[in-house]
Amino acid sequence: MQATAEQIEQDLLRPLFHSSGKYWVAVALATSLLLAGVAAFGYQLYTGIGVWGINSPVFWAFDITNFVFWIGISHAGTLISAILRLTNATWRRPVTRCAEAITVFSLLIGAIIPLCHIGRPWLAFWMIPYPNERHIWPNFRSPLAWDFFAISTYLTGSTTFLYLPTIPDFAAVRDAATGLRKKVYRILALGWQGTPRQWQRLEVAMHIMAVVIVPVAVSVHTIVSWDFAMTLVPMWHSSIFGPYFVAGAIFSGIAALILAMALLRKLLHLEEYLRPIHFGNLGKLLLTMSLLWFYFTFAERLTAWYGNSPPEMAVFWESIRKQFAPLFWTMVVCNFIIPVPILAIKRLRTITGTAIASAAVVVGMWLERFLIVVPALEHKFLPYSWGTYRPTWVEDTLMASSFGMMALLYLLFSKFVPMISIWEMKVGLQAHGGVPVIATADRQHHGLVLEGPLPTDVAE
Amino acid sequence: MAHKWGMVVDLDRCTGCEACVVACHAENNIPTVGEDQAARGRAKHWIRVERYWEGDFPNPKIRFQPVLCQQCDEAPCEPVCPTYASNHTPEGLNSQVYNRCIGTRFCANACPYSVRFFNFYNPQWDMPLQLQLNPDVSVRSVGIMEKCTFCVQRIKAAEIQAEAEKRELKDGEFNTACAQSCASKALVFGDLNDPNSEVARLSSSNRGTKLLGELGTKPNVTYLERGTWEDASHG
Amino acid sequence: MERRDFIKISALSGVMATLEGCRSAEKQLIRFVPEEELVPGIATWKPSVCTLCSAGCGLLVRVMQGEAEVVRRGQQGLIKMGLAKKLEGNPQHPINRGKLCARGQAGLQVLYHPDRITHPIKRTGARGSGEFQEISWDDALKELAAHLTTLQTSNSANALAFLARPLHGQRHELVERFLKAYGAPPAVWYQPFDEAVLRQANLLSFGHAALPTFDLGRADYVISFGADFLGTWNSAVAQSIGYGEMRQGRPGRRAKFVQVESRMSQTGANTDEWIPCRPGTEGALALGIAHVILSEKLAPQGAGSRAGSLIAGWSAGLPDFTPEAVEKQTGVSAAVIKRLAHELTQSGSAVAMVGGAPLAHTNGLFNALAVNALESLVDAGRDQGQILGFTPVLQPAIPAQASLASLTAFAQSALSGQPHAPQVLLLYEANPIFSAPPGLRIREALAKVPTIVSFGNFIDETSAQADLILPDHAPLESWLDSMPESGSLQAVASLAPPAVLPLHDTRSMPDVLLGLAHQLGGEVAKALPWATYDAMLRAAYVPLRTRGGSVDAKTDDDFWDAAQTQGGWWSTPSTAHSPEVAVAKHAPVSPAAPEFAGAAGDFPFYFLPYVSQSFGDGSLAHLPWLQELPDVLTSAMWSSWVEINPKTGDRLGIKQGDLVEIASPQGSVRAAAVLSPGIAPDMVAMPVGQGHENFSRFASGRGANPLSILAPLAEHETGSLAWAATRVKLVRAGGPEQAKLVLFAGGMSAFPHQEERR
Amino acid sequence: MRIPMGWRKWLLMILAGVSVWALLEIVLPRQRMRASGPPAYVTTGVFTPAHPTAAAAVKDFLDIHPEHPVQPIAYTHTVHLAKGLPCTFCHVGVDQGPEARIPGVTVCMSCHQSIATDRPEIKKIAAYKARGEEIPWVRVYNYSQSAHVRFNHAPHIRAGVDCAMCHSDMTKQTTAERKVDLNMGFCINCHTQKKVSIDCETCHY
Repeated sequence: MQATAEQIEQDLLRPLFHSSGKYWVAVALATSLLLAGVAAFGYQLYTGIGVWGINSPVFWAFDITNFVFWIGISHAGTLISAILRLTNATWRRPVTRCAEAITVFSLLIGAIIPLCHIGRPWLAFWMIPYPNERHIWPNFRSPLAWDFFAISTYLTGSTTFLYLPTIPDFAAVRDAATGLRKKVYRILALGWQGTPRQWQRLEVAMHIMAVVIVPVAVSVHTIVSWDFAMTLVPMWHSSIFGPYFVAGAIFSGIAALILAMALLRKLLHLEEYLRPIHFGNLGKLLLTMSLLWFYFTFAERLTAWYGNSPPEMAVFWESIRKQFAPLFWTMVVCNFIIPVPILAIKRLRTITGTAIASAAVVVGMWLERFLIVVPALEHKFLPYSWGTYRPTWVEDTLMASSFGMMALLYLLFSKFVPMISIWEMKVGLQAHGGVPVIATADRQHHGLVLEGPLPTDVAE
Repeated sequence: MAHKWGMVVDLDRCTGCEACVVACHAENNIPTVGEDQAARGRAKHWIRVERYWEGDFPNPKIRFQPVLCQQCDEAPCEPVCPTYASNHTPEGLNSQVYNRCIGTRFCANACPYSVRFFNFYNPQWDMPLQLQLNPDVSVRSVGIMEKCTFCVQRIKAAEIQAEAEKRELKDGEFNTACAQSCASKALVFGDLNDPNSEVARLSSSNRGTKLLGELGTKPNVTYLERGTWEDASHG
Repeated sequence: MERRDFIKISALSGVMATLEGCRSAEKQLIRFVPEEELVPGIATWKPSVCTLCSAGCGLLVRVMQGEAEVVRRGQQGLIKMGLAKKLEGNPQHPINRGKLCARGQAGLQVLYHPDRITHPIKRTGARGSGEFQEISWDDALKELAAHLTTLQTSNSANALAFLARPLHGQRHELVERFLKAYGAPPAVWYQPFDEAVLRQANLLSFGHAALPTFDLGRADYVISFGADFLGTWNSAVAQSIGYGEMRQGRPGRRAKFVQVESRMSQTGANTDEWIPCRPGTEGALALGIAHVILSEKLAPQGAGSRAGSLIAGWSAGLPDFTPEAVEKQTGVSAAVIKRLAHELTQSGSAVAMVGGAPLAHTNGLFNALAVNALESLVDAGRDQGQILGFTPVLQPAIPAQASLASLTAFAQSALSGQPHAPQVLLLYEANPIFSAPPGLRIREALAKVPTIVSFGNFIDETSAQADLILPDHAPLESWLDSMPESGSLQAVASLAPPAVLPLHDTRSMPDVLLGLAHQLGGEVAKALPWATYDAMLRAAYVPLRTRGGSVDAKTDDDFWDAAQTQGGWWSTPSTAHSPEVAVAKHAPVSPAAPEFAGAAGDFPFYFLPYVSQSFGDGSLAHLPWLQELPDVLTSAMWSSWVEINPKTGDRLGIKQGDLVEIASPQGSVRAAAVLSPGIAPDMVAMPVGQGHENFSRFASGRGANPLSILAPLAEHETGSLAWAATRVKLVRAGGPEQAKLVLFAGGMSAFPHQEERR
Repeated sequence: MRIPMGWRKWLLMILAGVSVWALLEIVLPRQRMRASGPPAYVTTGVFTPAHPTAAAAVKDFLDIHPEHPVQPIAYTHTVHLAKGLPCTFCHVGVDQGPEARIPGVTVCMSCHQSIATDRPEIKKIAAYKARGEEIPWVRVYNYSQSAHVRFNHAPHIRAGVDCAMCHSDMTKQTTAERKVDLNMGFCINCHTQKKVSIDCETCHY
């Protein structure tokens, strides 16, 4: 038993102390992508946002597509891990932290994009309500103002939610590390000693957060959907958008999570911990969401088609039959035709299988957001003022760099924090009388309640 | 009683001469963006004459339809602006407050009439063309949304003058640049709250319709449908 | 510098603060003492006259104080001066009554155009190389004077030629006097779209060698044969005002408007009924209608007999023009012809007008006379009085001489040296290299002229050939006057002093000529005794005082001042009367079929180059406002295009925006295709104006010039250019990417027009 | 426990270097390019509302402007006002419309033809006049172009707003100083007190 606890600790701390050459190459690539984006933004700031492909009437395009996309991805972690915690699916243990990390980082990116997309970014602080002698406040009727508050709330929440269960692990690293590292992690560990009281508090805090974060997550993407639904624009003005976006968000979120796990598994040699069963279970979730997504898309399109109002039909045919047909049908293939069989057939629901399905879904969901934003704007009410949109290299670069930023943050995170919660693994282990049961849902064990203090060697 | 500025567009009088378009450019410092930008769909015309074909040769029909900001009472552009740059004035205008605009472009997307224009770059005039600029109107810089203002500078000037002379504004004492230049009087501008004003009288015409009225934006611009020879009493 | 470079950061914030080091070196200019005392921020409205077309509208110029970069005493600096900010119509002016067209308003940019010639220049490189150097006015004038004196002394005064576009009022008078006194042949007044045919026709039919004036406000029925009277033809603003009245100006009364043409013009787009008719057969159609009216006795006995008597077979009731016969010729169904005849005669008051393409055929005069005959048949003798009228003539009307004839004569004499080769050519605002059919070989002709002196204030294709350029003021900087020949039933003499001080080192052409006359002395000086142009104007205008009218003044001085502040003088409507000119009896013209250049076999399409709504005959293509003004029918900006019927497009595999090549026997042009249901399948149309080789940064090298493939065909009787008489063939020459068609209506670039219906 | 670095360190440093260089490449060359912003004194042949330099942009953003610019002539408001000259004597137009004229050499010389002609400063003015040049006064009060304010003096004068309200007491100044900071708060306060419109479009259009 001690041996296995040691084993876990060693395996999971290894990435913090030893990194492969592969890892550094990955970091380098991610960094260069990010810097390319920074350069492109500098150029845009300097020359004017006209270096983008946007025009009238297509005032939003890649920018908002990516914004919605990343906010969507952010629904992987916190939401899922919260649900898994509440339903205490014990197989969650190796999964939760990767998931919560994704949330925090993609939210960060999602929050940065709008700053880059507005015409005068240096005035973005006007979104913040602060008292001033001009008696001017943000316009609280604007969905963009709602976005601002929703996203900042969610970001705070999910950061806390990520931090809390990491405290014991910071403590573990503190104890393992020396020198400067030790100092840093001592601060991060907030003096964690693993006393029953602390465990008690942690457990309660976790439980509260888990309960609170779920509605926040749901509200955030609903509000994002309202950026569209609150306008009169054909094919935007739809009451289905709230749930549609939330479903899509979770859908893309899970896909992103599976991809991230698959990569980490390879990069950090966590084959022991991230087992097929995890991918299998997440795969089942993904399958459900895929079906749900299809249902929503079908419902949305059907109502538009059946209603047959000319402005909506213009956009409708544009996306499924004319200019955007290739993208539209690619989206359907990526989000439905590919994942469903793979995930439905047990034999195919392997790690590779789910990874492939997830990759498809991530692409498909990006396309979905693009197809919501652009065709509608290209074909508003007065045909005389219709337009067309082509992205420029600046937009492409910014988009690429958003992925670069995600990769970089994630890689660095994995360098400083154990990507799998050490203590939770130990709990899982200890809960089964020494038999390392990591991947089977157990019926006897209930939540995080711990029988007695942890073995001293873990606590110190 | 407060003014409520409105306009009537008589589609039966409009000849599509586009004098209004140039008048607007001259009055409101609207930059010409040049061929490349125009090709990318960034030409700025606060007022445009849309035209729609009906039927084919030998019986084609054309409808001209001048479209400018409808100055809606229930303007979709207003609530969506996070900084109040787009808001409603007591005199019923959708004002665009340039200095408050941070350029989210949400208003332009929300506008069903596509009459809002964005400064993708800083405007520019080859010297000495800048000498034509109207000092009564701001030159908008990069990242700012702009649109038809019903020539608010003329409204303000007239109101200040009337106030100085301690009198009420008279109907037709001033005019928007487009209406001023319209030879066939297809564009009539005035105070809808003044029951005797020409615009008030015309907007209650039985030919009157609102552009995309079904959207419930409550425009202050009224369109008068084309008449036909047959229904008018002739011979 | 390319556009992108201009665009600067208003963007960068905090981050960049450190970069102050590399800021641009700003050159601080000296300031000059203002030459006029103005209150800053206060606008004053000064009267002026629009000289961009022959309509002669009255202007009000909004002048405000501003700071301009100028050259004074050979030094560059800034000065506070009155600057023209906007052009509007003069509400008192009887022609445009406070209104102004798009082109007129854009005239402001002529004043501030970045490519104006700012000082006299002398050619250094080869002809047309565009290499000039700056010289002083004194030297320039000396040189010009030298040329003229040498001609005089060598008794070859007749070797002086003056080539200009038709001028207004006293400028025309001044030039003619100068040439006459000098002993030179009369000036060559050239513009591609002249109205010689119509003037001649009106002279014969009505006794007025002038363009007609229509009181459309009273009309109940208007039938127009090809006249773009709401866009570019005749006095468009005045006619638009009337149009508005006739549509909705009279409660319960709405006139019907019928347009006969084969390509839907901006005017045609406003019709109640649009009737496509085979090009050149409009006259026949008019006579077909007349036939029905005469045979069914729908009009009072003897109506229109005067104008009718000019048509062979009128008295006999036009036996050759039965609706069925006319249907064969024109393609307009007999039923329609009959109906039109009835509608025309049943409605309260009706008017028929003709203009544009129908007159630009070899049988133009016949078409004009035919429509005139119909006009007087349906319009004359109505109890409300005639819709057609003529502006009382104040000065001898512009002789109904055709531009093309005189230009051809000039070219011939230059090329052949017979009867006498021009030695010195004075050039003013005419651009025949661009606007004359290539058959005239103007370029070669000019190459043969030893000395060319231009007064133009822009370099264009023709003035690029000049040896010496003495730039004129912009109109707003000069004394302006005009005596319009149509547009009002009052006699009108527009007049305005300069609205603003000159921006550059330019001089007004009339003053230069007067100075020259003084220098030359002798006959010339006698003929032109005035020191400055305003003195000459005063001499011409003061006599009007005795005629009463709009200016009520005791003394000549008062009259002169009042006329200036009012923007001119005009007679009161009551005093309006226009005596008919007695004309020798003209033999009845017998129906003539139009002839075309190019065999129908090889060149299957009629070619219609039409006056552009934005650029007129092309002389306004240098104004950015007009370049970016979306054409109202196609929404095209910054480009030229070819209008093709969608069926034709399908047949030849041509799609919206494709590059097409149009070839005539004279040559070929390439432009983007625009599929338009408003044009006959056997016709292609193209707007005039683009396709300049060398005409300011905004127009140079843009699009194609349809005039460059016209055959030098002339109207038979008057000899004016038959610009609608060329046939062409049409092939697809490339895809949209080569064509570069810029459309404002996004809905149209991607889709055929059907998509736009809603 | 140290992280093994070696060649990776160098790889990272090079990458960082390259990217920084790329950023500067985009920004710097245009810095050196000649620019023109209002007032259009720069003769590049193009007029744009953009700031000529990044520094200018930042200054504008932070509302940094000279409080007491140096003037070509050491004019003293104190003296002239003490002599009882009304403001409108020189600043014509202030009660008629938006702008107040900044008097030129002609106005000055209309009196100083005869008065105090021996003073050095007056001699300077006379010299300007002789050269046919205008005095290049430096503007003291102005709105940033990006404020998009259309201020109109006349209504304020008519409403009896004292000049000193916005321009401080000129009788205590030689050449004008920007004593009052004319920011939007300043305007709003007065407008709210005086119960006049604080609707945005009262000033911004």
